[in-house]
Order: sequence, then C-alpha cells, then structure tokens
Amino acid sequence: MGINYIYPEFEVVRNDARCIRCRVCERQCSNQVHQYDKDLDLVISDESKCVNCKRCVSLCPTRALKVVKSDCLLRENANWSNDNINEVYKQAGSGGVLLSSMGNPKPFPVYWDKILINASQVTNPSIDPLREPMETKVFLGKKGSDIKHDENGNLITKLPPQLELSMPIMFSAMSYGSISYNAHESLARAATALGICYNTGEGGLHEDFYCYGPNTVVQVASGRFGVFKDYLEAGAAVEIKIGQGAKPGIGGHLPGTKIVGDISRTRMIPEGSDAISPAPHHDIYSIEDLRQLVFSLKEATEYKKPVIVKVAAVHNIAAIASGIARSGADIIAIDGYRGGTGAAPTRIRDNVGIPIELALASVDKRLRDEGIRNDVSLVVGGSIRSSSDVVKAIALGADACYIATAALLALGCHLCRTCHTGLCNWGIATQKPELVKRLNPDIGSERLINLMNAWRHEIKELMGGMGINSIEALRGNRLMLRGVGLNEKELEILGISHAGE
Amino acid sequence: MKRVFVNEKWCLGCHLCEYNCAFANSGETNMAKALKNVKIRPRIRVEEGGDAITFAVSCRHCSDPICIKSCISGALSRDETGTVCIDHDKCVGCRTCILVCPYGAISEDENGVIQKCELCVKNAAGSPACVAGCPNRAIIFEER
Amino acid sequence: MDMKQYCIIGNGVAAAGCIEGIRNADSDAHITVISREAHPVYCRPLISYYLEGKTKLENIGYRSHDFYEKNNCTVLYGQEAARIDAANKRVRLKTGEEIAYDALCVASGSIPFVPPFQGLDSVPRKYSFMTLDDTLALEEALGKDARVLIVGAGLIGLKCVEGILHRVKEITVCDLAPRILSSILDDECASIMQRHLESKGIRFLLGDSVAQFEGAKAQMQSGETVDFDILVLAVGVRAETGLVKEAGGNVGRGILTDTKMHTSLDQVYAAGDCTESHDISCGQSRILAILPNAYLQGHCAGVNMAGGSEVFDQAIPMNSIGFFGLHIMTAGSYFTPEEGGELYEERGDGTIKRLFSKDGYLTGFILVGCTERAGIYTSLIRNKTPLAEIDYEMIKQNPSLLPFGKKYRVEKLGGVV
Amino acid sequence: MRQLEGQIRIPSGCAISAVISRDGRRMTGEKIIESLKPMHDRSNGLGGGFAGYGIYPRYKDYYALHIFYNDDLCRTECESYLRSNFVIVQAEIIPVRKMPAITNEPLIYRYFAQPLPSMLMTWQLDEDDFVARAVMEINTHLEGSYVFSSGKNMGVFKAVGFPEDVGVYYKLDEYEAYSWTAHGRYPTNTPGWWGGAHPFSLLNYSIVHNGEISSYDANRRFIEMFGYKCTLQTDTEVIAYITDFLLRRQKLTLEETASTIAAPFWSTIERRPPEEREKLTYLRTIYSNLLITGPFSIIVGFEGGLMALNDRLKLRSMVVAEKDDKVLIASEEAAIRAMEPDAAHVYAPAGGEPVIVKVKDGAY
Repeated sequence: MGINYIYPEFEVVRNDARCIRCRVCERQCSNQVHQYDKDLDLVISDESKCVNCKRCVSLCPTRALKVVKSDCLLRENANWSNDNINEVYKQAGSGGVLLSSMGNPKPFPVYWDKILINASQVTNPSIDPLREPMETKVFLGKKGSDIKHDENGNLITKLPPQLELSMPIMFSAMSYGSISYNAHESLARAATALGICYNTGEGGLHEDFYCYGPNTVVQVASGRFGVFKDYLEAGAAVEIKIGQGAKPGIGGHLPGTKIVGDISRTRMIPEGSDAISPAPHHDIYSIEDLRQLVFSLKEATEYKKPVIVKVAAVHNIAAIASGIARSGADIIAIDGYRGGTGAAPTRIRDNVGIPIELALASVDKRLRDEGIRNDVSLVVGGSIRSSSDVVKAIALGADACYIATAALLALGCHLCRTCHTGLCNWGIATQKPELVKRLNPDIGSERLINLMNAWRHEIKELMGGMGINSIEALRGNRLMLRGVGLNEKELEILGISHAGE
Repeated sequence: MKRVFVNEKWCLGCHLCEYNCAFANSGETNMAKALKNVKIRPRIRVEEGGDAITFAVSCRHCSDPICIKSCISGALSRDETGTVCIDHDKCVGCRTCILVCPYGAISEDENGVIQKCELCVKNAAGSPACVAGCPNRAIIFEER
Repeated sequence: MDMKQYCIIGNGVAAAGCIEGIRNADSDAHITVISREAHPVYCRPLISYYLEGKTKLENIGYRSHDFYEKNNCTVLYGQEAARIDAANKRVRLKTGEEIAYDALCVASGSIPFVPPFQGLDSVPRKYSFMTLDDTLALEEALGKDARVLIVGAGLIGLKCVEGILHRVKEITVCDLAPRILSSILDDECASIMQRHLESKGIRFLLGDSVAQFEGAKAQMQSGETVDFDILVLAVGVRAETGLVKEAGGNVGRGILTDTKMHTSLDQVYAAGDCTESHDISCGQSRILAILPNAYLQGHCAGVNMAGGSEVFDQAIPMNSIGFFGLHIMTAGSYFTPEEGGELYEERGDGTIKRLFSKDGYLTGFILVGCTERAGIYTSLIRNKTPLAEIDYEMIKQNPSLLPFGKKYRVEKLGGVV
Repeated sequence: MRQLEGQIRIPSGCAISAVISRDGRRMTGEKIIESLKPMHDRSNGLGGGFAGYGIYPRYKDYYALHIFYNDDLCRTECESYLRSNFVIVQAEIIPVRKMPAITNEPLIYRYFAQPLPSMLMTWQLDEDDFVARAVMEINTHLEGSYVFSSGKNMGVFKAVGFPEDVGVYYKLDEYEAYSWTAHGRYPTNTPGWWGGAHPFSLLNYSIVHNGEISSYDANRRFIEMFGYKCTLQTDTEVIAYITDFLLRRQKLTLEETASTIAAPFWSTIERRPPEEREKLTYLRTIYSNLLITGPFSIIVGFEGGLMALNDRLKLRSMVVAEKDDKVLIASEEAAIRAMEPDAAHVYAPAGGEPVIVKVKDGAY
C-alpha cells in the first residue's frame, strides 16, 4: 500500500443476476481471486491477484463473469505510458529485474501483416485442392548440389540424413519443466499423429515419451540437461540451442522449487537444485567450436540424424547463418524477437533481436548468394500465428516453420503472460499436479491436430490459388509476395516488390 | 450400450457436471433462472478426497441392476437401450433402491420420490449434459 | 424335443421374478401360474401407499399389462393348489384339476398369523392388511369418525397406520413387544420413531396385548380398555409351507432350499416369503420376508428351472421404511459387544447412524434420518467386503466410493458393471 | 515508360510444335511453318521462333552464336569481347526477307566460333562451360547485345511477329534440319522483344514452352546459385537453364531430368518399386526447388533428339503423332495435320510423362 501501491490491471466483473454460486470460479482460480462468502452468500473477487487468464470466464456456466481492463489509469502521457511508470514503481520498490513471459507484446511492425500473397487469374489456372493432389511434405536437411554417378553411370542416391515432415511445421522447443507433462504428451502425440516433430527443449526427454522419438527433436542446450546417449539416439534430429528469440544472449533459469520428481530425473539434476543454463555454451566461444559440437553429436548418433543449430535473430544474422551452414549443421533454426518464453527479463524480451521476417529474407538471400542454400534447411519461428504466416515464410525462403505460442493457444493458453509464476490455470506452464491435470492430453493432442489440419487445409487453399501444387515450388518463391506500406529498404531486404508493381 | 464413464485422472473437481445435470433436468432454458438460489439436486455427484482426488459418480446402468430387482413398486426398469429409467408416477419414494445401490447413485428428489441419472434421454439435452459440459473430458459417454 | 412345462404356485413378486428368470434361459416354453388372488402381480407393499393416496390402483401393478402375454404365461386366477405330487410331477388344484410340470416353483408367500384372541369373533369390523382385497375391504370401512385399533406395531401395522391416519379419527396401536418395529430396530431407534409417530397423534400401547374382545371393545391385559370401530390385525405372518411339507419336502419355519432355490423335492423350487434364507450377515437360516429377496430368489429359481445356472447366496435382511417423512434404513445383523460385535455410532440433528461390524466385516446398520447412499453400506454387507481393504474410518462417516481405493473406482466407474 | 523484357516478369500463353526425323533425314523449314498457321490464334503477333538441328553441317564443330544488336556500337563492343575470347571462323549477317509484318528489327548476326584455347586454360573450363559463361556475360553485362543461340550445328531464329511470318522472314525454307521446333507467343503484358521470343536456347539445348509456371521464382532463385542469370524473367529462360544444369552439368538422363522438373507426386512415388522409389525420392529431395509447378508443355531440343514434357497435372494441351520415320508434336492436333495430314498414332501423353525421340545413332 501507499507508495508501493499499483492499482490492479484488471477488473473482475460479475453479473450477480446470473451467478448461481456454483463456485467453479473459486475452485478453478489458482491465484485465489474468487472466494465464496457464506455469510453474504456472495462470491467476492480480489482483482489484485487476477492475471486475466480467463479460466473463470471460460468455465462459468452462466456467463456471469468477465475480466476487463481497469480504467483506473494515471494521467495520460504519450511519452510516459502507464506501463513505463508502473515498471518504475515496481523496480523502485523491489530493486529487481523485471520478468515477463511469452513473446514481445510491444507495437513493433509485424511484417507478415504487410505482405500479401498472389493468386492465379486467367493466364494460368488455380488448382482446386479438393480435386487435385496438393503436396505439403518437406524434407529438412543438407541436400548438396551435385549429383554423383557410380562407375556404371547409375545415380548414387544416398543423401545426408533428412527429417521428413508431412507439412512444413514443427512444434518448437519447450522444455518439460517450463511446461507440464501433459502439455508435452499432447505435443508428442499430436506430432506423431500429424507426421511432424515436436521439440524437447532443454529439459530432457521423459522416459514415457521415448516412444514418440521418431517425431521428436531432442535439444542440446547450454545446460546440457538430460543429455545422454539414449536421449540423443531417441530423437529424429538433434538441435543445438544457441539462442532464443525472446532472450538472445541470455541463459535460462528454472528455479529449484520446480526441480521435483520426474523433472529432476528427466533433467538428471538433484531435486531442488536450480537448473541454470549458461548464456553461452561453455564449449562454444566461436564458430569453429560450434563445428566441433556439431560433429561430436553426429559422431554420437552415427551420422544418422540431422543436426539443427538454433539461433536467435540478431543484427548480424545473415553472416551467422552462413557460418552455421559451413559448420556442418544440416538445419538452421532462426527464432525471431517476438518468440515466446517461459520467463525472460522484460527489457531483453522487449528490446533485443530483430523481426524474423527480415532475418529470414536476408539469411535466405545470403545463403543463395554464397551458393550454399541447398546445403542447409531453414526453419523459422518467433510468432508464426497462422497458415498465411507459414505460407509467407515459405515464400520468403524458409523450409519449415516452428510454432510454439500457437500450439500453446491450442492447448488452452490465454496469453496472460504469467508463465513465470508457475500457477498456470490451464495446466500448461505449471508443475502443480492439481493444475497439470487440467490439460487432458486427449483434448490437447486433438486440438493440436485440429489446428494443424486446419492450417494444412488453408496452406493448400493458398497454394492452389497460386497454381502451386507442391510446397517446394513455393519455397523462396518471392514473386508470390507483395509488400504494402513498406519502404524501399524494407522491400529490398525482404526481396519483394510493392503491391501494384 | 453407451454409458457414462468417469476417469478420475482428468476430473478437476469443478462440480460443473452437477450443475449441468441439475440444469438439464430442470426443464428451464436458462441456467441462471433454473439454478439461481436453488439447492441443486444433481443426479451426478462429485466426490473429493485428499491428494487432489476428485471424481464424479452417477448411475452405472448396471447390466444386472439390483435397484430394479429390489424396487417394490415396479417403477424402475431398463428401456430398450439398457438405460435404467424411473417411472415417477409409479415410484412411492420407499427408497429401497437407495438402500441397495452400491454406488450411492440414487437419491431423493424434491417431490419425495427418487431420481437418478437417466442419461438425459428424457430431458431436452438428449444426451448426457454432464458429459457435454465436462471441461476436461473426464466424463465420457461411449460404448465399452 | 417337447417344450418344457413350467408351473408356479403363487403370483407375487417371487413369481414375477421366477417368470423373468425362466425367460432369461428359455425364451419359449409355457408357464402356468396358479394365483390365489384374482389380480395380476402387484406390489404388495404398495397397499398402504394406495390408502395414503401416494399411488393409484392403476399404478399398483408390478409389471405392465401385457406381462403374462409377452412371457407366454397362463394365469389361473382364483385358483389354489391343493397338493403337489412330486413323484409324478403334477400339481392338483382344489378344483381337482391337475397340472403337469417339468419344473415347479412354490412361491406361495405367507399368510397372516392371527393369535387365538378371546372374543375375536364378536368384533364386527376386523381386517387383515396383507392383500389388495384386504385393503379394499378396509378402505370401505374407513371414515372420518372411525377409531382404529391396530394389533401389531411391526412393519405391516405401522405402514397401515401411515396409510389410513388421514382418513380416520384416531389410531391406537398395541403390541406385545416393548418397542415398535421390534424386529428391525433397537430400543433407542424405536423410541425415536415412536415419538415421531406419537407426534402425529398415534397412541401406542406397548408391552401389552388384547386379553379379550367384546364386540368393538378390546380389554387389554394391562387392564386398559380400548373402544374402536375398526380392528386391524397385523400381528405377523407365517410362511405358507404346507404344500411342500405334505409332499415330503424339507421344511423348517419356511421351505428349505439350496442356493439354487431347489427344495429337497426333485424339480421343485421355492422362492419368496414361504422360504428360509441363509442370512450371510449372521450365518443363520431365517425367513427374510422382504421384497428384494423374493424377487432375487424367484429370478434365481427361474433361471435354474430353465436349465440355466444362477446362485443366490447374498441374502440379508434389509428394510427401507419411512413414516411421515422420517426415514429409516436397516440391514443385516446387529451383534452386541458380548457377541463380538463393534458399534460405530454417529448422531446428528434427529439422526442416528449405527454401523455394526464383527470380525472385520460390516454386519448390519441402522440409519435413522440419514439414508443417503446407504446402498454403499449394504453392498459391504452383501459382498462381505473385508473392512481392512477399504478406508473404514472414512466410509463410516461418509458412505462414498473414495474409501474403496483407486483400483476399485477405475474398475467400477471406468468399466461395465 | 514501358518496361522492357528482363525488367519485368512476363508470363505468356503460346503455341508449340515440333517435328523430327528418326532416320535423320533433313527437312526444310516449310512444314514447320505450316504447322503454326492453324494455331494462329494461340499467338498474338508478339513473338515467334524456330530452332533447327543439323542446319550447319559445314561448321558443325563450331559454336554458332546468333546475336541481336541494338546498333553497331553494341556490335563493335560485343565483337571485341568475342575476339578476345574466341577464334571466329565466320561472321555474317543472318539473311532475312524484308516484309511489312516484321518491323523494328535489330541487327542480326551470326558467328561460327571456337573458344580460344588459351582462355580455356586460363579459366580451367571445358568448352561448353566457357561458352555458357560467355553467353551469360554478354547477355548480362553488354547492354544492347543478346546471344540467342549458341549451340553447334543448330540455330535459333526468332522475332517479334506471328510465327508463320517469322519463318518466312528468316528464310527457313532455305535451311534443312533433321529436327525442328517452333513457337508462337502470346505474352500478356509486354510489347514483346526479339530476344524474348522462343525458342530459348543455351548451347545445344533449346526450349519452346507453352505455359505459365507458378514455381518461377523458386526455380529462378535456385538455379541462379549455379552461375545462371535469368535476365529475361521468362519461364522458358529458367527452364532452359534448369535443363542445361541437369542434363549437361549434372549429367542426368532425359528421364531423370523429367522426373526432377515434373516429379511424380509422393503418393505415386510410394507405389513404385523400391529401386525406382529411392531414385525418385532422391531426385525430388535434392532438387526440390527445381520442381516446376503450374501449367506447361515444353519441347526440349538437343543434339540428336527431342523431349516433350507436360506438367504433372497436364494443365496444357500437347499431342504427339507419327508419320513414317517422323514424330510430330504440337499444342493442337490441327498443327500436326498441317504438317502431315495422315499422321497416325495420335495421342496425348500423360502429365509428367516425357516423350523422348532420338535420331538413330550416327544419322545426324
């Protein structure tokens, strides 16, 4: 109170004429916002605890509840926004670094929304995906450019290891620990049913999920948690995580309170000890060190699995990607600055990195200029929100997209951005058993499958409209894109023309 | 036959099934009107124990139902689908069925006769409202 | 092969159970039902509800109108069996007609027991309360000014009280026993119910009996005199065992059967109130004249008559009975501490719960006013569930499935039962 | 100002036809010109062209460079480049018949030349690579000069105009070839430019193409990694480079090339026998960006043969027929009938199924 007081951000509005005192809101709120008062026969709300996750709103059977933005604001100031001021208050009170979750919410330009997709008219036919085959299968991995023949003149058809996906989307890295067992199970089951991959993140692979290995990308991050021979061998591909779009240059920290039971066992660290992923890999201080790690992992997996190197999109990304391509990596994953996180320092999340659209365009161009684009596949993530984002990314030059926030939304996430509290009411970013059980993987996997099938349909519709019936003919096909409201420089970087040109 | 099955692994103890049941059997079209200021008498009941165990119980629609065999008025019977149904005109409220049901799935209604889950075949829901309203698919309606 | 001929003596709930049991195993063969009463099977316990106005005559039928037709039964209404010729597999009716059978079920029920009261013949309006005909006759006599004396404070007498109270001027109930419902309640519970009934205006003369009747006046042994207009005799019932006994079958207080409801006579089965049952709550054989028992026995007999195989070995006494809104449930046997029994007792506002256990099993209970989910307790007795396998402490307080443990629940709630 | 070809992407519809003698017998250009007349409406007067194989027996060991010049200044600049890289044994104006239907002619020259051995040494390239590079160099960097034919014993003749006029203009009745391909153009948004007409050719490969490929930029951006420069932004150009890349540089067979650019659907590949499945999967995977989607029918001319190919959905018409030792291919059967009224075995090849016709060994 007093000088520390910040008026709650949200208001819980209850229509008492509708409230039947079923107390679902009370039972379902892990933040204890709602409380039934027997004497008053009223459900009372303490909005100071509300994070606006909409669990109560979603479960209220009579629609008696809504959560709205509080209008108790400070005096309007175009320079000093309420958020700016409140953050100063918080830091003046605590002396600490501000923490946030999920992706950068600031109003930076979203280039996907300034790019439009082409369609066929008259001069060539659009293709009806309901009548004609429409192919979305992709192979990720090093292809090389030169074909070899044996002494009899026959083709030598051996390719380096490839990751086969039924559609150009994967669920990106989210560790067991940052998200729940049931969230992982949902992702793993959905990926398997869909013929795509999910990613363990740096939390290791729970023993129950080894059976989903053919659809699993196992991650090796700076903390090396849960990494051992069986783990590497279990996955379809191995990913070296250098950085994350939400917090480039920053490591991770899962507090010891979350390192319990299965999580401790899966991460292979003692219960209660903090899981600290260092900012850099302490065996990678330059590009030649990366090459050593890439080949160590290839040796460990007998050159049977593609190695992915994941980096955050930062200013010099084109050169970095070129270096990675030459390090022996089979796939480069680039994470844009709007990518999500379970917890990151707010300042870093909101101010470091570059948009994935620009990073992708410049990396694809750079690799082509150097003639090595066919030596690596490109996977991009960091706020791919819809099938049209996927189509635009592929046309800009990506081989596939990583999605995480969209996947979490399918699992019930309402983007309240308080993952770091561990009290996720939707059973996703929590390890509390009574919250974890709120995500039934039967539902979770079904919703993920629905989402991906819906996107696949939309991708096919968009492709058909362009007269393209195979996703590889879309890859890098920038003529299919036009910019709107972009300046010359942006168009140049994106390698696209302005609409009307 | 299709029955209601409960998987306590996914039951959240939210009690929504009870309210959905009471609403479905209220004959009202608005839940607030049906249940506001009413002590509900659901035909499904959530049990709660320590260790976050919660689960719902309703009539199992046994294949060899002892409630029917014990009914002194002939009010209980199985319909052609196997649903154990109650004829409220015949029931005199003797509660012998309550005395014999090993699941505690039969209870007294507000009129002194008994009520039990009839899989919503007699109300406007048409299929079990507890199942439709369960937010975590802990209650499912299927053939096993 | 010729179709089998089935015969059932009696047309009560045991007979209905027997018909449905036969049909379970044999869908075609003809069944002859010998019915002393001129009514299709009805719910005998409903006669008091009928008088009370809680049910109507058209709803008193136990099964639908086409029950016999659908089940290929011929009902001989108003007929009585006179003799069973077990050697030749024939039943002779009082009319002299004979019915051949391949399998016979004796479901003859019980008849009211009337003690030899002095001067009973001088009573102008006296009734039993067993059958629908008794009931209709009694109903004729009821009137706003009528004073009623009911002899017998057992289940039949008190249900009669409940049925007619609002239709007569006053009711006096006498019983030789010192408490009401002596067969199912202990002293305290009986007195709670007694007080409840007294609050409705009923007068009890307990530990007392009629010494002699003088017309519409009863001279009690205590010396008191009761003037009445209507006398209802509800002293008790006796199992109708005569036919089997005369045919040479083993009979105790009731007809003796094995767990397949077969008597000692070849192809003669018995079911219902005329039989003795093996009460698993106490391990003794006794007459359990309750409706669920009758149906279950009848059904079991029917299945076995038709060549199927069913065993009825879970008989226990149990009663759910309410008077004027106060409900009581009882089941099983109550062992005192001297008999090795253990008692759990819980009292609430006008409620009593008594759970009796012995040797690690629940053997019986009395629930006054707190009957929710009592079937869970009943199942513990019937299934002889070892209390060590469940959380007895928890279930004592709250009959629920939680104390059974996860495995049980997964099986029962996640599977077909 | 209207943009010229190369400054803007130009999709176009078209007519194609071809004839080849399996016995290697020489045919004048008259018949192939005839074939385009019934398909007049498939062109719009903005481009027509022909490729003939076996037309320069006298200079068969020399690269025949056909070049358009905007003016003499350009020619001087280009010839100086040529002289420093090639031994030129013959340089001449390509003879034409002046006619009202063909206007705005550039200067049209041809050179029979061989790379200077010293240059081959310097660049460590074989002859073909050297010539291809030189063509790219001229077309990309020498403004006003455009090499439109660079093979041996073959030549491309093209212009803005209706194709039947272009044939007469170039006096094709005076050339004899064992194989002819022809093209009538219907560009949708350009005044048309001589260089942009078809066939498009590099070294011995020539392409005539009808269609508008939806994979254009994906194909272009991929093939440009390998030294090609798509200066015209036309489908035909990129197909020509892909063909050169796969056939000449990667040494794929014609069938393998067809299986790359018109790869079977994955569902089809899965049904094939293991060995073939492995090969098709390999080709589709390694050169996934060379898959051509959208409607096309193309005829690839090469030394000693032709290959006709439709897109895998067969979104463009193309028929094949035979007459004696001749195989005839065209967008419409009428075109075939114009060449050989009683041609037999007329059929429409399935989408993605290459029709490969080769002249008997030694007959060309």
